[in-house]
Amino acid sequence: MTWFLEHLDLIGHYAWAHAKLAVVPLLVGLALAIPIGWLARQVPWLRAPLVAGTGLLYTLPSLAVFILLPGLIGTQILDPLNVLIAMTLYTIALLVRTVVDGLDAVPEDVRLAATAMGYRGVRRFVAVDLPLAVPVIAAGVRVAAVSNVSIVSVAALIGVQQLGSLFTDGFNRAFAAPIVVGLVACVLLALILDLLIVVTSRVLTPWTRARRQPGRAVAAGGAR
Amino acid sequence: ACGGTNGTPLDQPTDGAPAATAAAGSITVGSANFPESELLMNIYAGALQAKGVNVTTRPNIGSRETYIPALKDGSINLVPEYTGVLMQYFDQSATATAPDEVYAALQQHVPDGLKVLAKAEAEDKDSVVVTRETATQHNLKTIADLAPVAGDMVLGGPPEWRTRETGVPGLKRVYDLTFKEFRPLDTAGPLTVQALKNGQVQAANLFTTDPNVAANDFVALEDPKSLFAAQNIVPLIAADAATDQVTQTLDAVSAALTTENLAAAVKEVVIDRKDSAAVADAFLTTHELK
Amino acid sequence: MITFEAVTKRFDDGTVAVDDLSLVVPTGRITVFVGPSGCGKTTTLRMINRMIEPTSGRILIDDEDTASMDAAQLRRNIGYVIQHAGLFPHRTVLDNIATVPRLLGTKRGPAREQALTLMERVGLATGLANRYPAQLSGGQQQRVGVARALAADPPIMLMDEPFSAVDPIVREQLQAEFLRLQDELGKTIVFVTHDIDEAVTLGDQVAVFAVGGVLAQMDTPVALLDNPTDDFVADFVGRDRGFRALGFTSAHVSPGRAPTVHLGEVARADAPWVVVLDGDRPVGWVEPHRLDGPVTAPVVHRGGTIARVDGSLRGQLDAALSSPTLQGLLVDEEGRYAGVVEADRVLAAIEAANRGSQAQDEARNEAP
Amino acid sequence: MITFEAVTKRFDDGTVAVDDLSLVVPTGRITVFVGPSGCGKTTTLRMINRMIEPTSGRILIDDEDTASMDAAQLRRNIGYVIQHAGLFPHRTVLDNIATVPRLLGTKRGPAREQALTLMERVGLATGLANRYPAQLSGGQQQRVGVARALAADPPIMLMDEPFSAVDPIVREQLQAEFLRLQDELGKTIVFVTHDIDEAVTLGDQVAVFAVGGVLAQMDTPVALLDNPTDDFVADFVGRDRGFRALGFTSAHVSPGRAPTVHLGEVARADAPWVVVLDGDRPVGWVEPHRLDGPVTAPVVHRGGTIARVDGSLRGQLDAALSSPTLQGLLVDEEGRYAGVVEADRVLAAIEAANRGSQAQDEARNEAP
Amino acid sequence: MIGGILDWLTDPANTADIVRRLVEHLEYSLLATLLAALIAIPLGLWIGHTGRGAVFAVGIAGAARAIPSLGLLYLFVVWLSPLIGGELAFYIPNMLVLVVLAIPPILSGTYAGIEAVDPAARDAAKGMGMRGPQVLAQVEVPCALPLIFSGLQSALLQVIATATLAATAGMGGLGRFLIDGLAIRDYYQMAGGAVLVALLALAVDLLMSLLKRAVTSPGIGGGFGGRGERPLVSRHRRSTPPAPPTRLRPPHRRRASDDS
Ligand SMILES: Nc1ncnc2c1ncn2[C@@H]1O[C@H](COP(=O)(O)OP(=O)(O)OP(=O)(O)O)[C@@H](O)[C@H]1O
Ligand SMILES: Nc1ncnc2c1ncn2[C@@H]1O[C@H](COP(=O)(O)OP(=O)(O)OP(=O)(O)O)[C@@H](O)[C@H]1O
Ligand SMILES: [Mg+2]
Ligand SMILES: [Mg+2]
Repeated sequence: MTWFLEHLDLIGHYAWAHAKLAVVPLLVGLALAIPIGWLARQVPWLRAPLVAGTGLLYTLPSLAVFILLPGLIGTQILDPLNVLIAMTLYTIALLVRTVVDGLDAVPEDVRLAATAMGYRGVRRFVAVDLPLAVPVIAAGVRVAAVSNVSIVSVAALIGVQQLGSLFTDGFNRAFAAPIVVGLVACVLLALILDLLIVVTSRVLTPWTRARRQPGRAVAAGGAR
Repeated sequence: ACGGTNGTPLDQPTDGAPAATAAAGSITVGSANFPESELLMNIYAGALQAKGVNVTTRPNIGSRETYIPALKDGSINLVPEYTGVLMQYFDQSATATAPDEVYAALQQHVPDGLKVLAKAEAEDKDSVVVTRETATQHNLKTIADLAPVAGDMVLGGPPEWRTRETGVPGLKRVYDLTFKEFRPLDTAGPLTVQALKNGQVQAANLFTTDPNVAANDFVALEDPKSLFAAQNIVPLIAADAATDQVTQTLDAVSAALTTENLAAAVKEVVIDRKDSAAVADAFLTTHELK
Repeated sequence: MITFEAVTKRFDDGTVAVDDLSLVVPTGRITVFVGPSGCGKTTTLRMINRMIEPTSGRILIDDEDTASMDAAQLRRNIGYVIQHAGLFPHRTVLDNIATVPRLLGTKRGPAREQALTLMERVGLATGLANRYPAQLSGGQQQRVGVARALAADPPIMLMDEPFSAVDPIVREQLQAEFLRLQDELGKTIVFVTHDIDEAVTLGDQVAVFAVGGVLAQMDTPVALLDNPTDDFVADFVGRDRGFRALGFTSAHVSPGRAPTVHLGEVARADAPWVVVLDGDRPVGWVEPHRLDGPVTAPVVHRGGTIARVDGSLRGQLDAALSSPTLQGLLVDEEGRYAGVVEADRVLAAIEAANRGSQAQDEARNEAP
Repeated sequence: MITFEAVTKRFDDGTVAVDDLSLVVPTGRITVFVGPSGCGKTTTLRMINRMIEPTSGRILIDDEDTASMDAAQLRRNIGYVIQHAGLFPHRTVLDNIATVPRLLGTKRGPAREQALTLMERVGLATGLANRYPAQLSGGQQQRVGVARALAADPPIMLMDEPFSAVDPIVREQLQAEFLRLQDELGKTIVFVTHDIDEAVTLGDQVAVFAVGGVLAQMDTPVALLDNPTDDFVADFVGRDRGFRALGFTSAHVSPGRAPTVHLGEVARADAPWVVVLDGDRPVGWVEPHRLDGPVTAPVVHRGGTIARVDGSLRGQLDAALSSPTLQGLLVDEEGRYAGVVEADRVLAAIEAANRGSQAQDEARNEAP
Repeated sequence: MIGGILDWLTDPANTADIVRRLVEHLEYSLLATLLAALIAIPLGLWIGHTGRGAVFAVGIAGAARAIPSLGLLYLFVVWLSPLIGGELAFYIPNMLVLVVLAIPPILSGTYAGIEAVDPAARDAAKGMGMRGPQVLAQVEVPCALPLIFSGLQSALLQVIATATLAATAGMGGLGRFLIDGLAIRDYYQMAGGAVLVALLALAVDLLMSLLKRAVTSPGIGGGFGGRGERPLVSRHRRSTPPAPPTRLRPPHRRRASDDS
């Protein structure tokens, strides 16, 4: 506890860095996963490779990706961009499937009604499909956010400073306090992100909370 | 990986490119992934900052095999090093062992774009360590004494020891030791200490300044054939970052570093669990380097 | 006018859903497609707004080939209502209804105002405007669906089993409202159902499809019930069709008289059965000889249905049949008691009507 | 016999689903619960096998209080069929049906054999035995549900809208099979529906519930249609009930004669309308004076429904009404042509039947 | 790059090492998943069956997912290793971390599987006189098997990807290649190790899918498409699917790892 109080500054800085490393890729990944997911649904034979392929990305150990990336894309070895890009890849890996599932969950008759009314292409996607997929996509984004917070900490092994640095520091000195603080901070950060996503998705989907007024009788009565 | 509240800036670049080159008056100091290196990094950083240099720190980068490339590609500009191992890193065939010879050889082999500044008197050698029990049982004093028993022993050390000249291959070449197995652990960190205590390994690589050796009553075996060359602390720096001001500052630091005061400082960090930066700061104050 | 010219639809898997179909959907009328499941009704309907493209043949709207029009434009001018309404769950009732006007470029404000007007027109309380579809009952959802399809005031409406998901009572209401609305609007409507009752109730003409996408018969409801062309159609229009067909013939009987008594009064004892009135409305019958005192609600025999004096023969026959005296109770448009009609008089009217239609048939047949 | 004694069910949220209900379900008969949505039918049903426990009151089966029995044991002796059949998706048809016998300890082999017998009994091809529920049509699934409920040969069956998920045609089949089966088995059956047609078709007695879990009327179907106790029930049993009620009265008319012609032959020209026969089966009518040659299928007027000579007055009246001559075609049990019946003769039979039932009523009323 | 990795993978000098690390990796992964299943499946069944503690379970599972495995591993090593001693000193912390990682997917898979069982089937089971445990064993579990398996599958994949961390705590497994490769900057060894992990995950995923198909009744899931009113034998494809579920359950899909 005293260690915690004495290092508030440091923890704050780490948490901020950590949050950036987790959130920026989340947003970029989401922005990329949506068109990829759309494509996967649009072109039937692309679906399996895209969904399974991006899923396989996820089994690549993050440490390896963090380190190998510079060799592949020519960034500097200690460039945090490596971490950002790796995290974006992981986010895409999680979200493509989610986006596809979310789009699958859009009721066929709604899609149909939209087409029948003269919506086409991108406009229908933006006005109808995407909003209706939000609840499923949001669930996936929650998973990705929590997972990102967790994975980012591994970057401490290659000297990228964030909450994970507390783990290596504590470990090097066989000192539990920083590790515990780091763990708690990570969980809190994940929960805060989770909460933000939940709130955002609720704001975006007011209709999901709109339920029939109490009792079938009332609603049925209203029809008469 | 503790930045201090004073001296070491924390604005570690997570969202932009790192200082690619040392612009006038700005420098990035890195460290290896063990506390002493980080402490030295903080000492260098604090000293430079006191002179008005704009300093960024990158602690815990990893092993030499990682941070030297980082130094070359400009991710960092300065890192605390040890003369012996560094010499062997740059020249596998180097044989020098005495401090000045090593330093001279090192200077010769440092590749273009990098340079080493003045070495300190302070030394922190690699050593092969065994428990007091093992030492007594097999009557071990030097590494050479291990020869008859090595075949039954597991050697623990950092992963890079498997291939590094000052690791398994060197022990074989110089002392003709063949261990039953080499077990990769961490860089003289808690895993190594723990594994030695548990008996998972019977001999392990620790540093001579490591306070854990004394704390656990381990025995550091002597190195009569000087496998582990002199290991004076030395700043390894990107040539274009080595301005006069930086050079003078770091030379002053090196002049102040002794094996004893370094060991004491490391103990404060590892055993007393003080912040690396704070200990560095105290060191600088004591030695009037800031 | 929508014209199908030898239209065939064969799906990729080889299913022939519609086979060489030619028919004309007249302007301003309700044409109902009816038939067993899988007979190609939906496919035929969707070819009109090109949600499905025909494999061969042409579909013309007012003599213009739909294949030459822009599909999305075409669709914006055709209202489309489906079974579960297909409402957008993420939009309020108002925004659902305003969808097509917005697509066509109407500003948000005017589109919404217009939507409000439409809500009233289809019988939705405007208080529901800001609800989401999930907050509505099935019947309300269907009304929104209809309002949405009407929003751009399209000349053509396609309706695919729009009322099949609601319960029978709400369904009857929706049908009645739908007919009233059509009276006002006079759209060209194609309506799909698999319920023959709904088909004959709503349709100006009814097309019966057989499995395989073949048009078995297309006729007015009366003709269909009277004279199915083959066993398939006869089977499909089903039992009770004699009775059902009466629904299309208005009565020309003059109401007869029967003794009456008001609730609370004492009935004359000289008649075996007396009509009970509540104010000027008929309630049922009582047998005076079984009563001791004045007539009260619980003793009234309510077996009888009540028919309009200017209603269909069907209603009058049922009223007569369901009455304990075989005399049906008749009321005027305001529901006031108008007299009674005996079953055999209804029967005579039926016979007369039959003769009339046969005479017409004859005339028609001999004309050319 | 199942007896409800002042049973009330109030749910945790305060909803009173069943209010002070007392009724008797007679042994060996079909009792139908009918009423609008949410009126407590399901709740009442489920209290019988204690899926729901009453808040107050008692439910007795053959005078034994169910509350004193072990719930699981009780349920094993009561068959239960629900709307979507509730089949176990992971078990084959055979294993679904064998579930309760297996629960009761029957060996796998005999249980399966018995299940096969049951499949035939409910009209399922035994070839379906190893299919999974997802591979069956809705109607087939319902049959499996019924077979499963019958498997342990329970004396009591509870059926909660078992046929509501299938389309009208399959539904009629299922109803017919169900009645045939019940004739064989004579179970005590409680059947829930919200369809009054189904209720009067299937029920030996019908209990009409009003919202709030109140029993509005319990009577035989005829009595219910003839004489609803109040406006709610009258409304609920609905229009056409005069006609529907005729379904319960068998005809006592003797078939009349009409000129006939066989397909392929030339009709006598002296009658305006002639009955067309295909072998010994009636097909429809033709007008000889409009024909040039022999009678062929396409020229036959098929308007008329066909009634059984020993059938209900409803069928006969409809046959008469739907015929172009107002003469209904009659057939015997084997579907052979038996003669015709005129609408006014059916009407006379109705009148006679009415007088008969009134005489009975009178007799009943004067007896005590 | 690819060539280098292939060379490393096929170098006979590495074969023995690769086999050994693979076996170790599998051992850690399977054991951890098994232990997690022993805890999470009964708990999930109980929660799903009784409906009690669902909020608790979802909360715990969510929070557990947020714990970085690296930190947890270090903490366990620092705390527990001195107390344990011997070879287990590193083994147990490693195992604990992997078990903590594997529990949430298995728990939520099991719970969601039971919860998703068609209420009509459950109702029918009760209605025919099955008692609680019978309903669970004869109806709920068989119907939930696909989701339970998905949970296991997802847990196993996460564990396989994360078991690489064992190497940072002095253990073996394929993570050795990453850590050792990193230490000496041998990219090919690192990449080779990463590829091996991915291949192992792929193989295990495939096996699990086969196993899932083998143990679940053909009546459920994939086999014939949806259940219910639609006669699937008639191949009558309807254009409108049944109304969507009113409540969208958080998607229950594979999540390979939190850390790796
Ligand atoms: N996309 C498709 N691909 C292949 N076959 C199809 C497709 N859509 C419909 N069909 C088939 O075409 C036939 C006609 O289908 P359609 O939906 O038009 O029937 P329907 O009359 O509307 O039936 P329902 O009353 O069940 O709605 C059916 O046999 C159906 O299986
Ligand atoms: N578990 C419950 N908790 C609270 N209220 C309930 C519960 N189950 C049913 N109800 C309420 O009890 C009333 C009767 O419900 P019940 O299901 O018996 O009606 P029903 O006649 O079967 O209707 P339906 O025809 O729609 O099946 C309804 O108002 C219903 O909302
Ligand atoms: Mg259709
Ligand atoms: Mg119910």
